[in-house]
Amino acid sequence: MMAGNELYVATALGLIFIGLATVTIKRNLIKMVIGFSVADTGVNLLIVALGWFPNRTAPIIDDPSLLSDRATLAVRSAAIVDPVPQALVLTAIVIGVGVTALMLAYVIRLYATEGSLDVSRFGRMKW
Amino acid sequence: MKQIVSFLALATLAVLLWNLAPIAMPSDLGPVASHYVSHGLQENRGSNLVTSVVVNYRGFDTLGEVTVLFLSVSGVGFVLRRRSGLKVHRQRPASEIITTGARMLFAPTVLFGAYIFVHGHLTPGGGFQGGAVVASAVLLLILADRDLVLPHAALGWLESLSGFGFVLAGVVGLVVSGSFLANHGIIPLGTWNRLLSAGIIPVIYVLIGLKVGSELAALLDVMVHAADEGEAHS
Amino acid sequence: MVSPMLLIAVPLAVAFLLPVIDHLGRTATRVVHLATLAFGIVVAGDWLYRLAGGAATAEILTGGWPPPFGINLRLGTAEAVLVLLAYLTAFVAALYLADREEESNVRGTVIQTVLVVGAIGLIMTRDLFNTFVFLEISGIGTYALVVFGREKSGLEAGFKYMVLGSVASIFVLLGVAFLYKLTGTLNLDDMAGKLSQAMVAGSGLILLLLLVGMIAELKLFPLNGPAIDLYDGAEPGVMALLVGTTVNAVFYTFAKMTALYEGSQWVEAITVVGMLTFVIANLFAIRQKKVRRMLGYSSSAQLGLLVFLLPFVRSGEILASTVGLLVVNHTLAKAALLWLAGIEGNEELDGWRGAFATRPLLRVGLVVAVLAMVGLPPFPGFWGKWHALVGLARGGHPWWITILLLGSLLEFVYYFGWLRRVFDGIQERAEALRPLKWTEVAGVVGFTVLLFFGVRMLGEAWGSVAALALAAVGVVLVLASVIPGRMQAAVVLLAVAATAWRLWGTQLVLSDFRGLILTVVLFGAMVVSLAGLGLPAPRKSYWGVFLILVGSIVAMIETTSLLGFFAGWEIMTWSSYLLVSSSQKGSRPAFLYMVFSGGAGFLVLGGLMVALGGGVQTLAGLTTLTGAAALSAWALLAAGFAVKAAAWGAHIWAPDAYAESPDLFTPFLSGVISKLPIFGLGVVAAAIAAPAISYLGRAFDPTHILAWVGGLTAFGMTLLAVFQEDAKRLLAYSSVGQVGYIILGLAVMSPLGWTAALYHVVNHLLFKGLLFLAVAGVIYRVGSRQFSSMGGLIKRMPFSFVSVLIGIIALAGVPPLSGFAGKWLLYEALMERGWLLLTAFMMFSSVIAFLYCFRLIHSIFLGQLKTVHRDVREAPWPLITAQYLLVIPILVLSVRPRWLLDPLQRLVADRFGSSTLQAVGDNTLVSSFGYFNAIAILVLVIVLFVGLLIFLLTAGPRAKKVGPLDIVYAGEVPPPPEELHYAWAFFRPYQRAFQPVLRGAVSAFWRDVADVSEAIADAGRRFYTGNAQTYVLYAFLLVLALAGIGLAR
Amino acid sequence: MSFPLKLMWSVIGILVAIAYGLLISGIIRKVMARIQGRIGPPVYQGFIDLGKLLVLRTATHHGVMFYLAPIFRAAGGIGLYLLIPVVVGVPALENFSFTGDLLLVMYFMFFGSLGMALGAAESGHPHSSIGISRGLSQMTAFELPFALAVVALAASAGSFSISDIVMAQQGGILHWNLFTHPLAAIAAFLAFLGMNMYAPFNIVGAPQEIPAGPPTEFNSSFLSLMMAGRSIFAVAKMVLFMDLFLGGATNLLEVLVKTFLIYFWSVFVGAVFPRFRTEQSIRFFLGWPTVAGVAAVLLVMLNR
Repeated sequence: MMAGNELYVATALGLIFIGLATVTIKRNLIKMVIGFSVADTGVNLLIVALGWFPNRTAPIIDDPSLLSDRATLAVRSAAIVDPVPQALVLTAIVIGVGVTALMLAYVIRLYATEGSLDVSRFGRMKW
Repeated sequence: MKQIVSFLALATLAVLLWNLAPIAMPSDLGPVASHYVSHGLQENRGSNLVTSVVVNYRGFDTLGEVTVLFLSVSGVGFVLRRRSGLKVHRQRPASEIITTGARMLFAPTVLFGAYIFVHGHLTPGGGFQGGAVVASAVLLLILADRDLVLPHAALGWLESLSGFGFVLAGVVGLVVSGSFLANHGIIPLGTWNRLLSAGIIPVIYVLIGLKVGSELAALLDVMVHAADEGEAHS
Repeated sequence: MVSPMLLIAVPLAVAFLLPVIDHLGRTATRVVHLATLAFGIVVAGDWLYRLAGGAATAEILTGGWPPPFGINLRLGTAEAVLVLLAYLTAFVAALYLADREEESNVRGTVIQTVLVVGAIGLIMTRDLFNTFVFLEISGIGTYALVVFGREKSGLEAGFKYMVLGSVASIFVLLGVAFLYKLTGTLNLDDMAGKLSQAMVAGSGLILLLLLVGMIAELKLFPLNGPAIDLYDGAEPGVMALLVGTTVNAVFYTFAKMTALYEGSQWVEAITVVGMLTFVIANLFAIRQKKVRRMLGYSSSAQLGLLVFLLPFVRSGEILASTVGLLVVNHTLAKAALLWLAGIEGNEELDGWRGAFATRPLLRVGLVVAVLAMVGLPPFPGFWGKWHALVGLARGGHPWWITILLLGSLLEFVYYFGWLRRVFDGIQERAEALRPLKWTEVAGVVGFTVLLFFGVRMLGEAWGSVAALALAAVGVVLVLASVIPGRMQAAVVLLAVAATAWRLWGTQLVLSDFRGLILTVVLFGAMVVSLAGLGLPAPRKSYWGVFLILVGSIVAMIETTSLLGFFAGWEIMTWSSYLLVSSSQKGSRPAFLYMVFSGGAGFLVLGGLMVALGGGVQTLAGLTTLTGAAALSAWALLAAGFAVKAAAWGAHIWAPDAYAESPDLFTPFLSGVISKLPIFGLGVVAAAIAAPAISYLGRAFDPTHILAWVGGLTAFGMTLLAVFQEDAKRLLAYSSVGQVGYIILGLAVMSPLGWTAALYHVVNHLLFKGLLFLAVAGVIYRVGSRQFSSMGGLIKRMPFSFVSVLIGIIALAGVPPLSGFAGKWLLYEALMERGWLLLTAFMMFSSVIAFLYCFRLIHSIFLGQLKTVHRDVREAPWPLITAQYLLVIPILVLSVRPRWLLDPLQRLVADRFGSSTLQAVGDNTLVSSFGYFNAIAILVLVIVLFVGLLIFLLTAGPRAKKVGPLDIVYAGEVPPPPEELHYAWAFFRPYQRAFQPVLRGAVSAFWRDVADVSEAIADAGRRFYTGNAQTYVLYAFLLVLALAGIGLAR
Repeated sequence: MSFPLKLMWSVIGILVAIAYGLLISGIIRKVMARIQGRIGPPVYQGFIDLGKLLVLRTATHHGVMFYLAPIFRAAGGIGLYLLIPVVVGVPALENFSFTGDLLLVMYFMFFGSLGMALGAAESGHPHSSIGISRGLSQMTAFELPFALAVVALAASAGSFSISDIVMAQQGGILHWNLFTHPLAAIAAFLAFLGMNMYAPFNIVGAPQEIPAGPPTEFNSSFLSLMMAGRSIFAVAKMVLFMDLFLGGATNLLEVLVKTFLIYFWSVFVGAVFPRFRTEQSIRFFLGWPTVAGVAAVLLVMLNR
């Protein structure tokens, strides 16, 4: 049982690294897209990790024991993890989905125009 | 050569980022977060604090989020509006098992998705998750039968109206309590942990669920038919 | 009033509904779309109006909670301006794209709408994560829209852009998340407050991630590759839309973020990256052969400039409004240019030769937009740049100013290189063009008109009614191109005459420097426009622009503020550039003229900035400068004016500009425009000369440099003039040489020297104007400028001959005409100053002038008359009249030089005290060195002349006139006149003798400068390999580099 | 002295000067002939030519400028003579030197040549044009050393006034600029060779090449006027050099001697050297004479 969340951070960084490495090194467009979603996942994991606290429950108040004061419905702040990063992640994920979808659409069309998925084939405009 | 440089650069970058780990370590809740924790339930009556943050406190983000999805779906449609130059060899039709399984699973999956976004303010999940599940049901059908033609008109209406509804809800808030997407005095907040509580939040989340579901379905449809002959239908 | 929230909510709702609305048909979609945008324009405009009227900034809450708990938005003046701009651009862009939407579909419209929403969200939101969301909306919108129309290239560019954009957004997202972790809030203002104490080890890295992400989003060097491809590959109309919406929004977002960088180690990084982008992008642009790619580089450069300024805005050295001016200027001008590029449709720069020849309106639009882009007055960009520079000067950043001006000069090079091609070969592009819909043109016209709001500031800066009136009439004339040229000339004549009438006695007094120059200008303008009654105008807009030119000069002379002066100076520059370019082969020389004038302008600007840094505001205040400041200001100003005067070393632009400019304009260019640098030297530079010169003490006197530059100019240009085969080129070199004498005279810095110089200013206007007009008449009749194709015209054009005769005698300085007094004064002054060698040197070069004087009159009027010219007519009467308007004052000056010298003496006296020049009796001028009596000489000559004439007529037989071919020819029948006329290579032996000094080292030097910079640009732009992965790699390397530098601190 | 009287004296002066000019040119031709082993024309040949030309019956001209050319020429010569004080201190012989200083004189020198060039050019004869081209070229060339010399003298005398320059040289031969400013003298006297246009600088007339050069087309009375003009022009130049370098003169005899010496200098050189080509002559003047002149000026500057 780890006190901090090095594990998550390390994993997240690892995912980001793998993703971006794929993006910059693999020449296949599809793989580049995959790389991006891997990296996105890494970022999302990192964000959640930022809001994570050891032995606290999710920010869903389904039993009164979590409340410090029933009248004002105030929640014991030590009881739950930070809800904000989770909200942010939700948004980030959806955005990631959107971008990935668009990228795939691009790949489809690029393949249609060039008949190839090699990124180096798409460098006509330069200098 | 370039690959090596990229690799080294990235490695260095990763090492560099590792310096941020200490910052990432658990500390006390920030001022905003602790406000949500201590007042969230009272202010929104939504048992799922994440949902109150997503739909109310940071509802504007969520509107943007929906917009992003909508935009990317339109974008995909726009990018794929031309069908020229793609030749996809037809694969043989899906097997009996898949078709039957898909038909069997479709209704329960849709129901499950609906459940998720209807209970978004009480239980984990919400509009997006629910919508995604619903869309996955559609995906099942498509897997079973590639030539399946979805009811585009209906999806379109659903998409548009649910999105419009979201904005409308926001504007209602603006009119009623002077703040966009406000959750006061529109629908009574009710008591927490009940299905009918948290004011307008569930309404919005249902709309989101419908929108996400229909949009993702449309997205799948466009992508699957990217290679079909003829102009895309708008 | 309407809640600003609706600026976002309404278009969003519409965007959601559009797919449904589309079922009612495309028209419905389009109407709703435009209606929404119109709604936005109205609301935003209303808000801007209120805010400008002092209404409180609108703070908008969402979710019903105050910040930091809920996301809040803000609508202040800056936001309102940008929002309005976004809606305007979107509206016009929608019109522009309307006719291409057939091949698009409703989704295109949806995306356009959402793009606007994204931009406005970015502009208004005060929440960091919300910013990220809108960044993504704008990004995705862009990715989706760039495939509009031109699919293949759009796809490639879009993909690269998307790849880099996604990496950027990863960086931004990481940055945002960690910032939340650090400060526990996402509200920008809240965070900016908390950040300073929340800073812990390594938190600099977080800001760096955010910074690099934003650099990519902002398209700054080195991450601007994909963006430039985008301009290259995507539909111009779409790019115009983006410029007005997303680009501005992202910039403003970054401007808001700078609050977070307060006091961090990245502030310098922002400054450096910005300026680097500005210079490098402009440098690479000069080698672009594709129009839209060039525009891409230009946009990147402009963004760089804006970002560069941000830190100074935070530190309060520069006002936000200054940056605002630049933003608005760039948006309007760049969008207009992009639409024009779309309408013209030609990708290659060389394909633009003679573009819009048959569409004057669009051509005017193009010119205006370019002038605005390079930051010339009266357009907003000029005021923005000026105030920015002033801020930098006050803040004491001379080096930033230097680099900024260098970058701007590069901008001149490629933008006017573009115009050069457009003005080139106006004839070629006569073939039928596709008919244009009004919707396509609306944007260009609308935005160029909007650019004119800078005129208000011009009015404030000048405060000269006469000048503004003249310029206004000019603008009217430009637009009213239907009026025939000669009638326009008449209008110009009246306008100038009216101005002269109004200023008569008040400003038009010779005993005051301004008055003197003003007289010169108005007199010159009147003469030229009078001549214009006789010659066809070279271009429809010619006379309008000419009036603008006159107006700007008048303003320049009348104004008291440095700003007013420089504004006038720059307008003078571009209007004269347009006039030079308006002739057949004028485009190339005009380009050179503009580039050198631009350089001169920037030198002058630098000088003024030194002064402004010293807290000087007005021309009068210049005298308060002292010490090193005075010296550097003086040096810069003197250098600038010298370049503009085509002094030796920077003279290469002049001959072609003079020779190729329209015959109607050359007299003005030589007689008046070339005197304005003298005005500058006399009023602006001289004001600080005293402290500047004394600064180095006895060690070195900087006026020596000026003097020798003047001397070399006089000598070198005179010598070159001797060998010209083209009448106008000969006069061109001669003019520059004469200006050399004037510079020399001023450099003497003594009352006598100045008297000499100013006397020469007037005299040169008279005789050189006379010569150019006479030659113009000849060229008009003969149809050639080559000496070899003239000759013997004295028989056909006696009046022109007399003008030229008087002109050259005055020019050569041979007694008894007015020229001699000028030479005499100059030599006396030089001797007084003790510059003996220069004196002899000048005597030498003024004798060389005889050679070309004789060449001129001989090759044109004397010798054998060509058979084809047997019946050419005398020049048109307005021309002759104009010439004799100039002859009269020459004769008057010859009789009584004192009528000019006395006021000049008074003028000079109040700067230097009275000169050593006295008048003994009535007519004898006495200086410390010598004396001469104009009238006595005249009488002597006349008496001798008449006496001998009588002798010749009485004594000896009555001479009988014989034909031109009736010559001593060894009893042979002489060949036809074409072969007898000795005109080609008239001074061949002389040329051989001077061969060693005629190698043209100077032009070689400038050619090298051009080649080297182009080579650098060519090598440099290979940096943009066009490979998406390389661009991503650059992003990583940038992070590492900056981290290496920044975290080391 | 009263104006009419002065006028009379100057008219006499002019006539005498013309006569002297003709005479001296006659002498030169004689000397040259002897050097080349010919008998040569009589000394008074100049007068004969002048008379003959004056009484010729026919004359042709090519137009206004052509007609005026000789007048320019003569006016230039006479005017120049009148602007130079022959004997400083003797009002009768100071002519109209009050009209202007050395600068005026220097510029007036060109008056005649330029005017004449215009006329000659109108004749439309290529030889005239070529001659003019050469003449002007050479003129500018020798102007440089001459100007340098003049500047040196004027600077040291502190004045451009010829009389002042003469006055500055009074008090014995050694006070002459010829000896006080040897370098300037060298420059000026070399330039003088060019002014006189004898060999090796006789490229303008250049017999064997362009028969008579500029005056090719001129005849009868035109030519006579030109001759007169040229001879007085020559005299005026000699007087100028006398004033500048030989300390002026106190009486007419001195004038005669000094001017003759000055003139003989160019004859002497002309007798020895063959003709230059135009560019050679130009390069010559821009060479050592110029160097000498610059040196002279620098010396003066140092002595300040």
